[in-house]
Amino acid sequence: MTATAEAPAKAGAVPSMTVTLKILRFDPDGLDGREPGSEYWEEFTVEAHATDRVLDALHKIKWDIDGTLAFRRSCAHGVCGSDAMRINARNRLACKTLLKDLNPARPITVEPIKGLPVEKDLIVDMEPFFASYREIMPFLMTSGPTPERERLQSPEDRAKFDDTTKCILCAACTTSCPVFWTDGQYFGPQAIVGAHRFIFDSRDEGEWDRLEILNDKAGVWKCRTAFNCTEACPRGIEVTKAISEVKRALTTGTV
Amino acid sequence: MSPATTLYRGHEGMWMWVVHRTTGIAIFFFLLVHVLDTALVRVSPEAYNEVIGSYKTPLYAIIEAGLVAAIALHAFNGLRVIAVDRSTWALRHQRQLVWAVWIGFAILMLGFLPRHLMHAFGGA
Amino acid sequence: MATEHEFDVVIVGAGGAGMRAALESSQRAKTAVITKLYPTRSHTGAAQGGMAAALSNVEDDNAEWHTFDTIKGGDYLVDQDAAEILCNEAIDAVLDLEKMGLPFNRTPEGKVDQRRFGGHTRNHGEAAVRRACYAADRTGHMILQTLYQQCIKQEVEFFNEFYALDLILDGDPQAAGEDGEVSVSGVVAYSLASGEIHTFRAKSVIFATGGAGKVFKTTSNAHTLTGDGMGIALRAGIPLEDMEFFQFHPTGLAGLGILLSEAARGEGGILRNSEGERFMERYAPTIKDLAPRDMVARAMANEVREGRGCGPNKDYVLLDLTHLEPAHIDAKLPDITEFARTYLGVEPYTEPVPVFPTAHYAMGGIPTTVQGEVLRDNTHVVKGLYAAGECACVSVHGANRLGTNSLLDINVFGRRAGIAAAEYANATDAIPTLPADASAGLEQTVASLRATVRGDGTERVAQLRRELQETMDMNVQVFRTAESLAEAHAVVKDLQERYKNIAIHDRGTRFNTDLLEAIELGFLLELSEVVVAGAEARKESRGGHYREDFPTRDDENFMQHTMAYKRADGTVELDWKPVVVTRYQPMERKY
Amino acid sequence: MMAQAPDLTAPKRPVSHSTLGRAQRWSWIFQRVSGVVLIVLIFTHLFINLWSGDGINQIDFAFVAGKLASPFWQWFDFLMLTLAMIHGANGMRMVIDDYARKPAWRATLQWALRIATVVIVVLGTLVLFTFDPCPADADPSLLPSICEDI
Ligand SMILES: Cc1cc2nc3c(=O)[nH]c(=O)nc-3n(C[C@H](O)[C@H](O)[C@H](O)COP(=O)(O)OP(=O)(O)OC[C@H]3O[C@@H](n4cnc5c(N)ncnc54)[C@H](O)[C@@H]3O)c2cc1C
Ligand code: HEM
Ligand code: SF4
Ligand code: F3S
Ligand code: FES
Repeated sequence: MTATAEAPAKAGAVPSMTVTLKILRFDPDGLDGREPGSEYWEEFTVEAHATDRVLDALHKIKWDIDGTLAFRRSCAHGVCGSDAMRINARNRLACKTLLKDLNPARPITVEPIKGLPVEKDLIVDMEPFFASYREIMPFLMTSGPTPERERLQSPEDRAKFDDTTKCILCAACTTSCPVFWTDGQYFGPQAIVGAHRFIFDSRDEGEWDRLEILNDKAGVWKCRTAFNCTEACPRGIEVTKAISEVKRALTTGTV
Repeated sequence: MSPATTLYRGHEGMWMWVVHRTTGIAIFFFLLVHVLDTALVRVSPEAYNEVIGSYKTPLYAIIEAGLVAAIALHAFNGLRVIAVDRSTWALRHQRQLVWAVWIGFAILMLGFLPRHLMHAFGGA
Repeated sequence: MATEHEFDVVIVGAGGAGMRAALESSQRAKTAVITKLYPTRSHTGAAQGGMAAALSNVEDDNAEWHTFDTIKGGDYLVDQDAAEILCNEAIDAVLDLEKMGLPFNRTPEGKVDQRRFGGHTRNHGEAAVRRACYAADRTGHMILQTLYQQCIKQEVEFFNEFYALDLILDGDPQAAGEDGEVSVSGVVAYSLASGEIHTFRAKSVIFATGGAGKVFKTTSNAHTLTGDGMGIALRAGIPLEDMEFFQFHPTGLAGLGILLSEAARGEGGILRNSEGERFMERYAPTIKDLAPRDMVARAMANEVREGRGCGPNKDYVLLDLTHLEPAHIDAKLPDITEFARTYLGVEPYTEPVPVFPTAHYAMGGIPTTVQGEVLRDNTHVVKGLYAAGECACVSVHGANRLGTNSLLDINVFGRRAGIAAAEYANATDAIPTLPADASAGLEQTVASLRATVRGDGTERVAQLRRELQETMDMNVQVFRTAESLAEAHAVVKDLQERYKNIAIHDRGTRFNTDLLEAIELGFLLELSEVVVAGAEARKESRGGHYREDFPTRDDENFMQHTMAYKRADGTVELDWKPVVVTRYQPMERKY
Repeated sequence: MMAQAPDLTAPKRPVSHSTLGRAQRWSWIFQRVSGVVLIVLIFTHLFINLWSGDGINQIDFAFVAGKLASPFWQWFDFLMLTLAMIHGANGMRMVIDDYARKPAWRATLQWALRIATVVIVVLGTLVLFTFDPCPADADPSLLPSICEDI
């Protein structure tokens, strides 16, 4: 259980309130007389503090009301990338979204992220997402003998790809992208972020191998600058900027 | 049957993408028709004038205004998209640029519409 | 009935330790990694501050000073041979990661930058030294990502969202005695997606399942850190070492437990009480706020107890960063300041942040040799069984781990375990068949799972867990007494009874996270008992274990490791194991 | 010891040529370049046809023929026609790629698009360049003023 469920630091000041969560459920097993694979909305009402997160509310439901509710979570503070979901019709991490920042007067809608096959309730199959990530060869590629000490890199060169090193592979960006929803063939913004992290690393020599992959049909040209990805990223990564930089590298032929 | 899911609440960028796509498609189909009707000039002046004449109705004038609007939106947003991909400043201010697109669009339409509607409805 | 797999090496856990081991072992032998989380969700990714190594990139430093600090920081309960290995291999461990592509922060010359951290000093305690290699406050994230990326490169075979339930041994570790032999045969796992049982037969098995912070209520640990690996080992008859030593990190966000790295103090942050006093000056005059964690945590708890706490309930102290340049904060501590903003609504540029100790790290765990081989008593190993990372206890951390030494531990001993396991596997002829009694055991596992799911119990998992965590926070935290421990012991025992009558709501087979939480609670309950039993028996104060009724260290009687065994009748029995001392004689720990 | 470390200022590997050859990239660049040119062309076109003079009412055979009699407008319209059609068709190709999931259906649509585009461009071009502003058998009142000189 999370400690937040109990009085947090500014205890006295935090009013408790009643919130309703409207959750899109998916039952693969067909329990309680449902068809296997049925999908339905279900509402739950819980008592919560304004400083609680959506994850706390989901836990209250799971722990005290309905144990069958399934969702992924681990770190509970926005660093592991487990709990991206659609909250009030926008991709966010449940553990980083405070109830007070949502309008508690209306039910809070919670749905699985869009564009990946749903497996149960808020759990989707992440395999296609990770497959795209693997596709762009997300590992340092170098040639020549390995140096004895570290490879040198100036702080300026290090700064060039700092933003994209923050990615926690939560898939909030990719599954918010309207182009990704359409045919599901687009690698999606995360794969480009993952590639950017290496393309602009001065130590790496595989940038053109990766650019080659992103130059493909499912690659970077599919991006229509909708900016949903940037707005959804819980790590504040300027995803569209990274995509633009990759496009620029491909059009100018220089990194 | 699966229940309705919510509509993703994207910001300006997503909606401008929708606008760009719909206007682009609309213009494309208009263009097909437009080339065909213009091709009638090759058939005979009478044929062309007859078709064009039938276009000179208020309804068609409104469609025409819509077309101009679509082109204007598509064009201005096209410039925004180009700018966003070229400059980091534009990328970071893309939301403001959306407003710039709409303001430019409004100015253009304010200039064009009265005159066009005058032409269309003002007789002659 | 169960899907069967064959591998040379099976690694349980894909955190830093598991993946570091996998990189070595997959180069040498056919390796599988089973993990209950996608690898990048492992809690190594939450580590913030840094990884220690005497690189001397910015200040004069050497591995011997690092070794001394580690031993002294661990209040002399450290096995000194292991600490020497840790600190000597640290430099290569960091350089290896850099070569794998880890984006460390850089010095102006382009070298790996280093920062100060608690308990790390120059020349045996003269002054704080810059030893922690870091990447902003995301060092663990970068390590986890880099290792995962290398695993992709090497095409390591992962079984994601596979939950290890049981270890299959050939022989009984508690009955084998001096001459008997116990060896590993494999692992039983449960696939979350399908609800199927899989058995993995293997020549070697490495446990790298991480910590057990969820024993406590206020913790920096993830919901998933439920000590499964330790629990499985304990049930299989393997002892657990030094479990009463749990680290409480001084700076958890008050009320929440989310960690604010010690790097905040390494970069100049100051702890203040309600009077605005920099109280650490009184407790550790030389290195003040950068004293080892157990001392700072106790000092904080003491300030609160003596009425100098802050806030409406006077129950926390303040971490003051307001004198630091915002640009400096953004460059060095971006994430943790963001946590303060998001979760407490506090702006660290201008306001001090409410903090209080949070349960953070298990110093104890599955006892191993420096090769990562798991011990079944003080001297004998279980053949083919290895452990590394937070779930293991090589005893490099002793009674208190120094900050940044754990990321180091998972890399150094993860690597060693990976190599040793693969070499053992390669020297072993055939993949073992399951011993005769294993299939009975397996059926029992499956049957008990089924029974739990179908059963008609009445106790709620969440309720039992809540009660457990509350009693642990109340009675077994920074300050402990015979009474508080007795109270905790009674509650844990009672909860174990009630656990037999739990209810599982979810009767489905796919992603039955309800069932999973019940299994995890089972481990938490067993581990709590071991923690409490060890704490009761250790009538002294040392490192992270502080007994108010025995406030001093007692080298005469307790300069030895606790070894806790779970006997067949379900009782926990304690034994002792000598500490390895090479060159550092115990001294009083002053900073 | 540092001898093997790479030189920080050393350039990265040169461009591989196959990368520069991919169609997706050219298509993307083309959309942008043609878009900018089209702005000039289309707005001029709209200005002349719908704004100046009598606006929509002035458009008849005489008006069109008058314009197309001049090679400048012939080439202007030709450029506008081809650019707009290729730009539009290329855009439509992307739209179809996005929404038509079944391969057969997708292929059908793409072929329909290609054929339509070619037909329209060829037809338009033929009209533009084989056009006679003063057809002999036509009613002279419908013809542009330039025909009076003949
Ligand atoms: C907030 C925080 C900050 C920290 N900061 C630092 C720091 O700055 N410096 C430092 O040195 N240390 C730090 N630490 C400590 C350090 O991060 C951890 O001790 C270390 O990362 C543990 O790594 P691990 O590989 O042993 O376990 P983890 O990374 O926790 O991985 C455990 C793995 O085991 C798997 N697993 C668990 N149970 C099962 C099961 N039953 N079946 C299958 N798989 C299972 C999980 O899926 C996971 O992959 C920090 C810790 C925390 C919590
Ligand atoms: C007037 C000047 C025009 C400009 C500046 C312009 C600009 C652009 C740009 C930049 C794009 C690419 C968008 C992206 O990659 O995200 C685009 C796409 C498109 N354009 Fe245009 N365009 C213009 C005129 C036209 C015309 C006349 C047509 C129709 C024939 C048209 C149809 C389309 C279509 C269908 C798309 C694809 C939309 C999509 O994929 O979402 N455009 N335009
Ligand atoms: S870029 Fe951001 S949104 Fe996308 S996966 Fe990474 S962290 Fe998540
Ligand atoms: S939302 Fe999609 S279209 Fe591009 S800017 Fe982001 S990837
Ligand atoms: S639970 Fe880890 S990101 Fe939300």
